Amino acid sequence: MHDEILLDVKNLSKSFILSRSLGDVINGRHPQVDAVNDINFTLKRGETIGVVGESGCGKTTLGRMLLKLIEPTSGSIDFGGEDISTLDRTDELAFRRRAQLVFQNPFDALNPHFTIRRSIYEPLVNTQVPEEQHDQLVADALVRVQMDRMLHLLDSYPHQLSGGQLQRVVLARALVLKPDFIVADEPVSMLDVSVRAGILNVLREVRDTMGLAAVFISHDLALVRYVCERTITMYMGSVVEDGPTKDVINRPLHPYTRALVQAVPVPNVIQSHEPLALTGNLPDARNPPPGCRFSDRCPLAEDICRQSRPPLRTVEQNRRVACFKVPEMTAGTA
Amino acid sequence: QSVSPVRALTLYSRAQAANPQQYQAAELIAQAWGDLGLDVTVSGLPQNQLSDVVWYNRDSWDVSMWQMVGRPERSDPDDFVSNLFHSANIESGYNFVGYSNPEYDRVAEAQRLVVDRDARQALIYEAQDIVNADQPYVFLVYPTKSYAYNTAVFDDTTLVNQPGLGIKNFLSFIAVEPKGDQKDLIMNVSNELNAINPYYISGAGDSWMTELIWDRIMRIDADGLPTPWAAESVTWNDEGTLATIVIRDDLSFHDGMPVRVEDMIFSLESPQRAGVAPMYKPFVDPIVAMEKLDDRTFTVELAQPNAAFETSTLSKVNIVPEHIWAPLLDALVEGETAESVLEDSRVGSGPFKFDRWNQSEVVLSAIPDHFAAAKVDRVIMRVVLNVEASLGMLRSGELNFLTDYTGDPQLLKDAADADDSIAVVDVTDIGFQFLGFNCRRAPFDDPAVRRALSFAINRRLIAGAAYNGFGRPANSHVSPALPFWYNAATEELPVGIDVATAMLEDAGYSIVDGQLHYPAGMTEQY
Amino acid sequence: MPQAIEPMGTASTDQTAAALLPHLATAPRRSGLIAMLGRAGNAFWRVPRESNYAKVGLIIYLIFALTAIFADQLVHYEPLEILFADNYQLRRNLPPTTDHWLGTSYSGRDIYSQLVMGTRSALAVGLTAAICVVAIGTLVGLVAGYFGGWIDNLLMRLADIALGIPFLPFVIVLASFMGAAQSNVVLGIALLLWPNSARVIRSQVMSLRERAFIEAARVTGAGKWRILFVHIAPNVLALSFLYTSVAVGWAILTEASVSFLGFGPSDTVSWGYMLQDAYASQALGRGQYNWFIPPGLCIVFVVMAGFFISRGYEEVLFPKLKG
Amino acid sequence: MLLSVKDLKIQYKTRTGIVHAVDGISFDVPEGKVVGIVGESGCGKTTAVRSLLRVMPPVASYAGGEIKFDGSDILKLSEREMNDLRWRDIAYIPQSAMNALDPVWRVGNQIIEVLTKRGGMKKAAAKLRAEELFAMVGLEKKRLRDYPHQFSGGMRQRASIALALALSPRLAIADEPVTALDVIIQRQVLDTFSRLQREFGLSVVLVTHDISVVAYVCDYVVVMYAGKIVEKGPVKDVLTSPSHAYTIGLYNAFPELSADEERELSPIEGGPPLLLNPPEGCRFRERCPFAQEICKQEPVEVQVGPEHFSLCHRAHEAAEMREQARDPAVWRGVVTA
Amino acid sequence: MKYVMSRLLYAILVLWIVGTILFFMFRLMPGSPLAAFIDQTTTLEQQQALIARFGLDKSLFQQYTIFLQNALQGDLGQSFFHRRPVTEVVMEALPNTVILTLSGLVVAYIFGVLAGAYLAWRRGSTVEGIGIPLALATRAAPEFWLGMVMLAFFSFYLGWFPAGGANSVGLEYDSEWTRIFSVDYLHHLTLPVLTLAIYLQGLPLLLMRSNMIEILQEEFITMSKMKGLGSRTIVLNHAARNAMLPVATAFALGIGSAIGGNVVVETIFSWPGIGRLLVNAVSASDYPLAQGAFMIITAVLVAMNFVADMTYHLLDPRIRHAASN
Ligand SMILES: Nc1ncnc2c1ncn2[C@@H]1O[C@H](COP(=O)(O)OP(=O)(O)OP(=O)(O)O)[C@@H](O)[C@H]1O
Ligand SMILES: Nc1ncnc2c1ncn2[C@@H]1O[C@H](COP(=O)(O)OP(=O)(O)OP(=O)(O)O)[C@@H](O)[C@H]1O
Ligand SMILES: [Mg+2]
Ligand SMILES: [Mg+2]
Ligand code: NI
Repeated sequence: MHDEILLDVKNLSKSFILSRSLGDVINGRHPQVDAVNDINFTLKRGETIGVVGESGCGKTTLGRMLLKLIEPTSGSIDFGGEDISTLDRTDELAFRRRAQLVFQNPFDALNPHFTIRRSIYEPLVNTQVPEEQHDQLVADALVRVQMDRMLHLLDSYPHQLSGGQLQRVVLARALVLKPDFIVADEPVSMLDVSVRAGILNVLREVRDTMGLAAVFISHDLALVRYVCERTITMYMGSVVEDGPTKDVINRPLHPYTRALVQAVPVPNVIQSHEPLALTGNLPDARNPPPGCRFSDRCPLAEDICRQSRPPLRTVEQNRRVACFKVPEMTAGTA
Repeated sequence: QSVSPVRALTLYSRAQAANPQQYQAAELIAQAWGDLGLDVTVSGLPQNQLSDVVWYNRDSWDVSMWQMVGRPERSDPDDFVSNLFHSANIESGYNFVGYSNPEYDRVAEAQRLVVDRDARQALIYEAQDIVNADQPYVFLVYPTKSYAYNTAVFDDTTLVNQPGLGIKNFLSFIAVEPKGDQKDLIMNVSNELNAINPYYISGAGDSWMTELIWDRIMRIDADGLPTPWAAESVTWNDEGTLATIVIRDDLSFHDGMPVRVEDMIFSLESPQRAGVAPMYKPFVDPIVAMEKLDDRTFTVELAQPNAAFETSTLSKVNIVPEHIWAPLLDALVEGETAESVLEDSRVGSGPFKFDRWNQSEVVLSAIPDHFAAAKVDRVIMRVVLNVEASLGMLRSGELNFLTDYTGDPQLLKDAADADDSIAVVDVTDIGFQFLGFNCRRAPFDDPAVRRALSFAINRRLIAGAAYNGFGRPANSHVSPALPFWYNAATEELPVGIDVATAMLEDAGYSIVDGQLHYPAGMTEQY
Repeated sequence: MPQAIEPMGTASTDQTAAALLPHLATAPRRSGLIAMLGRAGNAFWRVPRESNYAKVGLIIYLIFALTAIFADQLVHYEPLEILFADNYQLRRNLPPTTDHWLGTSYSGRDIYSQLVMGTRSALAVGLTAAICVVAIGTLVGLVAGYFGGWIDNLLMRLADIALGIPFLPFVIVLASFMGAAQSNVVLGIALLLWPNSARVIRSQVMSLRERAFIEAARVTGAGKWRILFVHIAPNVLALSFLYTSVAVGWAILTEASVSFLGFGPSDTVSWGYMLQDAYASQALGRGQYNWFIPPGLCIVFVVMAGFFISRGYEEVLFPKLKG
Repeated sequence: MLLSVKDLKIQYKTRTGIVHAVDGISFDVPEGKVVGIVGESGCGKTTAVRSLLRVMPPVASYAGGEIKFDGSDILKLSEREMNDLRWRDIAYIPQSAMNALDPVWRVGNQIIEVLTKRGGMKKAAAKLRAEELFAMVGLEKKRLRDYPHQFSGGMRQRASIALALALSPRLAIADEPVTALDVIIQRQVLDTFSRLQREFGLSVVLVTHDISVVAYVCDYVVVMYAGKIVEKGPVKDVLTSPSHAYTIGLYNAFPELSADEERELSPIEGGPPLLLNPPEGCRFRERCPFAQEICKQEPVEVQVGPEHFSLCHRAHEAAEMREQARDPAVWRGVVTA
Repeated sequence: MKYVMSRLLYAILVLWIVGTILFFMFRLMPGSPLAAFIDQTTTLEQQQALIARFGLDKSLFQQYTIFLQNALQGDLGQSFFHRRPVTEVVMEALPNTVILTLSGLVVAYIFGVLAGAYLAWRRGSTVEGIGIPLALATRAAPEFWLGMVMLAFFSFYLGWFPAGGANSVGLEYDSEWTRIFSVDYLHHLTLPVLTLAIYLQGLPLLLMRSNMIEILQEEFITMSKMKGLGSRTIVLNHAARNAMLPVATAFALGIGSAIGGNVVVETIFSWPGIGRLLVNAVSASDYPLAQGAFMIITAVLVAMNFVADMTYHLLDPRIRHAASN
């Protein structure tokens, strides 16, 4: 099951044209943000992949492109062998059934004017699933998200539910179409620690039992570690590291990933307080530094880093990294 | 035998806002005619739309309210008698109702040529009788005009009350004497002024200004008859076709230039030119020739005797300075008239000279060495659009001469009763309010119908209810304000729905199911 | 072309799911519109219960609405009928009596009857104009806000232009050009007043458009019209209502002003007409407070009621402003 | 003891009734230490810390207790005395720095305002001090001229720390200062706290719902649940041997980064009770897998170690509970509603 | 820069569109356009001549191009009634209207902002309980009625103020400036300005109040309290300053309704301004004048909007730095 490629992302980029301020106009600038910059990766059927990175590095933008919610500036996304940018309305419906989204903020993800029931049935109506199947599918989804004991909530409105319950509803709505693929954009960051675990467990279980492929976006490596097999690190729109989660966390190769891992606090009294191997602030996304975009904060940066962009190279089996300072993979390790 | 019904009628009137009395009268008439089986709707229109319908599309309307206003030159009956009902004026002249009666035409033409006053009186009476019989108009009232002034400011014995015009007249403005420190005569006008131009009669208050700034050869005297003014004498030959005019030697224009015979001739001659002063042209049309005899004398020759010439021409035409106007008139382009020429100096030779005019007032100041120098220092005409405000300003002393009061006369009376320093003077107008039938259209082409409809209207009711008692029931185009010419016999009119119904039935009309029907065989052609 | 989805789950979950089925089937299903209307109704009644402003406003409206409906029963005379006393006199300028509750006008008409009849035209103008304004405004706001881009640009420039035209003068010119009729006043109001509500609704839509639940509708395959009218529109309905109640006031005020200036129809009695009549007939100077105060107060009350209601709704439904 | 809170009770009057947001809490803040307050959303953390400055919405009121700051009872001070104490002695760092800075004032001017109005400084001196403060929190001084909206989230948070330090207060109260930030900036901000505490002997009350943050910077921790303090003590004691079922649960629900074994997380099912009518007895009872009959009685604070207290009837069995709680199955199906 | 340009372009566009609409509207109006111009005694030939003179015999399109050409040169045609260039007539009235509008707006906004801030501060008190309904009531009162009541009371009954006009009778001034700054002018200006201001103050008052209330709940206000700043500093330096920003936008919108309001206020108080000119011109079918007056009113509105817009742009740093075009 893990061999078939479900999603193939090639040279994907997205730039947002920003509106110009008075100063921009005077100086003749046309500011734009390269939110996602030339990304390549593949996702196999049933694989879960975590995308980590600092705020603003383009995670959400990537996720939304994968679901055809925004059009890429360039590059292509093949889903199940088909380029999703060329879908017609029927094909798009078919795509929508197979690819779903779980939202960061459950309090906002449900139409406040719809009952929970209506929200869960809505995808079935929208994608024209025959009506006799609806109940069955909904029942399945409710069981999956462990809401089978909360049926009385179905006729409530979103504002009457707690965050944890809402996020289950959001999950149920995403799963009701039995998709092959979901994007979960920080699905637990708005939730209390006590209920977080519940959602994470459901995600893990669904991953295992439904063979669902997933892109799990977070800036918390601990969460990614709990849910994903593979992890991609992004920095300013580009992938800087890609590899199996465990390896990435235990042995980060890119200096940025290293800082990221180091920065995650742990609920443990004994932990290192050594200073972060990272200086400065995130550069202005409108004029990123030339060369490696991390070069101005990188403790290891050398001249070459400031001059040219490091390509994303495969350095070990299943591991890719975009850094000049990481030694080339030795042939033998393959 | 089947008879066909009279169509539903629209009775046009000025909009209620603009002329509530007229509108009210129209509604009363509509109510009364309803009892005769006519379906009448009153439609109040703004001035321009009303004149568009009634004046410029003469075939298209049925009945309309209208009015003729009194002006000094109308103190001779000729203007109304010759113009209103003469068939020559049906197409584009004053006879907009399309009344045509050869007998009337004959009388109207004849009265002009008769210089003898008693003989002419008989003809004028006859004209009134014909109109009374044919009822092309339903005369409603001669409005009573009310003027008020401040007795604390003015010596009331010095005011001149002229028949048909009241105390608002040229002579008053000259003669009135201030009692105290307030030496300005401040009067009001209820409309926006649109021009102060010696070649233009706008119908608004500005003609009062024109009259003060520009002298005339003759002026209407307190008895309503013309008397020499800028002329020392006006003498006629026996046929009444040649006038010899000797001008005063003490006249000069406000810019210092003397008033010459040439100016007089120019003033009478220039309106004759095509397209210069359309409003004055009819007044000077009777003149066939003029000749300067010496520096103070000239002659005016008419084709035929004209009884009204002194009143409507010599007392009417402004004496303008040739040195200012001749070049202006020469520069007129095609289609342009002297009416629209902006001549800012407004130099005349009258007892007042033009000072300034802004949006809200016109100021004239007296010329002390004019032969008829005014007693006041200035005459100020203030535009006060709001009646209420004009009354308020009279009370507060901001106005001391209420010359244009369009509101409820009772309120003015009350104000005078409450305030000793306010005196009110009423006068019956030379002009009148009426309803015009379109005599071109059935059933109004039938004098019997017109008569019946006229008799159905209770004029006393109209005067009381629409004009609040400030109007005198009318039945002639010559006002009782001109007692010598007024034919009192026309007052005897039968009144009442019964009379009217009977008359209609006599003429073959019938009321079926509450609706008026034509006599058998006649049908609606509209 | 419906496409089936195979249910596929593990045996154990299937069992649990099967147990759920009857519960799903018996519960009320997707009664979307009815539920929504029910909710809207609830909100409608909730507001006057929670806000005194809305309560007072609704009561005032109710009184005027009843007056308008039963106007024919309430009047004593035809509002435009000229009343006569004996001896050729009008019953003019009478002070209030048992026969003429508010006295008579200068032209001998019963003021009370005019006041009652005026309610009708006020409400007619107010409601039709408000509905036109808000309908246009809502539609434009929805479309501009949701589609953005050149459509938005175009519509908003149009709105700018409409806002750049002086309102009352325009209605006056329109009324005198198209003829003095209330429908033309309504037209003028509709043509120029929609941008206010359109702008607010547009910005609301623009923020709704970015909300996650709209994105959710997109990922679950909803088409753009469905999103616009099923998901977004109900969320701006309250706002539209708010604007309707304000617009009623504007329309009535405008109609009154136009009539007052003498550009209104002379055969329809409205409060503006009454005030114009009073003003032109020197009621002020005569001190006929019984004539020019009541119509003014009626206008104040109706318009104020609209403001009160909108305020109440704002307080309860958009509690950010709650005072 | 710099700050000592005793049996503090705060209520909100609402349409539906009285919300007992803070229901008799007591804790101490020693000089120069960082005290963390953790707890689920809505358990009263913000209410508690804001009351320390006596700045509360009009609907809130003190229903009892005392707050002693350096020996004087804050609740007994006149408004004038209180204003004098505010910011000079106790400063505040808000959760969302965006809303905490006036959007129409330059950031620098907001700092200068405090320095001149409250610190009695001349404008020029205040300007220098502001630059100093910015340097202290690692911001460039040219950014003093910027408006808040021109700052990124992390910079804003640092700016509000600079603002808080303006008058060199003795106690800083920070309400979730890092919740909205991502890990790297969070780490930088936390490091700034630690540094200031070390260098200036600043005491800090730090509100968070993330125990790992507590573990990283705090000396003491106070665990709140539904308006009450359920456990408090030195960080290392509480984290190594949590003695309240809720603390244990929180700990188990938390994913760890470095742990080698694949531990399944256990959620605490259900949600915290409404504070409108809090249940009798232990408030955690309904979600607690270890609840017994006794838990229906009002629990009393038990000392389980030096400076370590727990509000659990079964605190003495804590070691046992910790052991059982490792099994996720224990936590499942506790709440049936 | 570009922003200023685009706003200017927009202003010109609005004027052009308004001009076009008006042009066609007046040409299609019922009644002869010359009815007001042609005296009842003029002959048909004279009428023809006049029609030719005003270019009314040309095709509508030709007339339109001529109109545009002239308008570009500031020539709005000849008033039928006044027999003078429209521009001249309108420009005489313009200062009065601008002064009336601006004074009304300024009085209204100063009062509204202060009262709104006060009501927000005294939230929940009886003052508020009376203040808000009162503010709503003044917004609901038709200006002309308000004007009527003011006139009846202050002028007719008390006699404190003149019943209309802009200057007392017969006074003469050296220049327009001395006229405008004379006590007499002020005396005449008071009632109309008061009427306009009473009508206009409701909007800023309510807006200011709700903004203030909203702002007073903002975290940064709470923070200011925590900083131990005095309540005066908080209200003035922080709350009021923030709350006033939307009021500035409302000011721009208020201009529109103020100018509309002018029409009736000027009519009631016989104020020699453009509004009254327009009403008179429309009723007299003096369409070049009506058209010109309307254009100038529009221009004033657009210009004032433009200024208000620019001010707002400079006032709010968020807007100043963020996207504006
Ligand atoms: N619609 C948009 N218009 C302009 N810029 C945008 C837009 N959406 C995102 N951006 C910019 O693109 C960049 C990437 O944003 P994105 O939301 O994808 O980041 P993220 O990694 O999801 O951040 P976070 O962790 O805060 O959610 C940011 O600089 C953001 O400001
Ligand atoms: N202004 C208020 N009016 C009424 N109730 C309030 C108000 N503010 C807070 N509450 C209630 O008081 C309780 C405690 O709120 P508080 O904000 O102190 O919690 P918190 O622990 O800070 O939560 P969070 O982690 O979400 O910030 C909650 O139940 C909340 O609903
Ligand atoms: Mg994101
Ligand atoms: Mg909080
Ligand atoms: Ni700009």
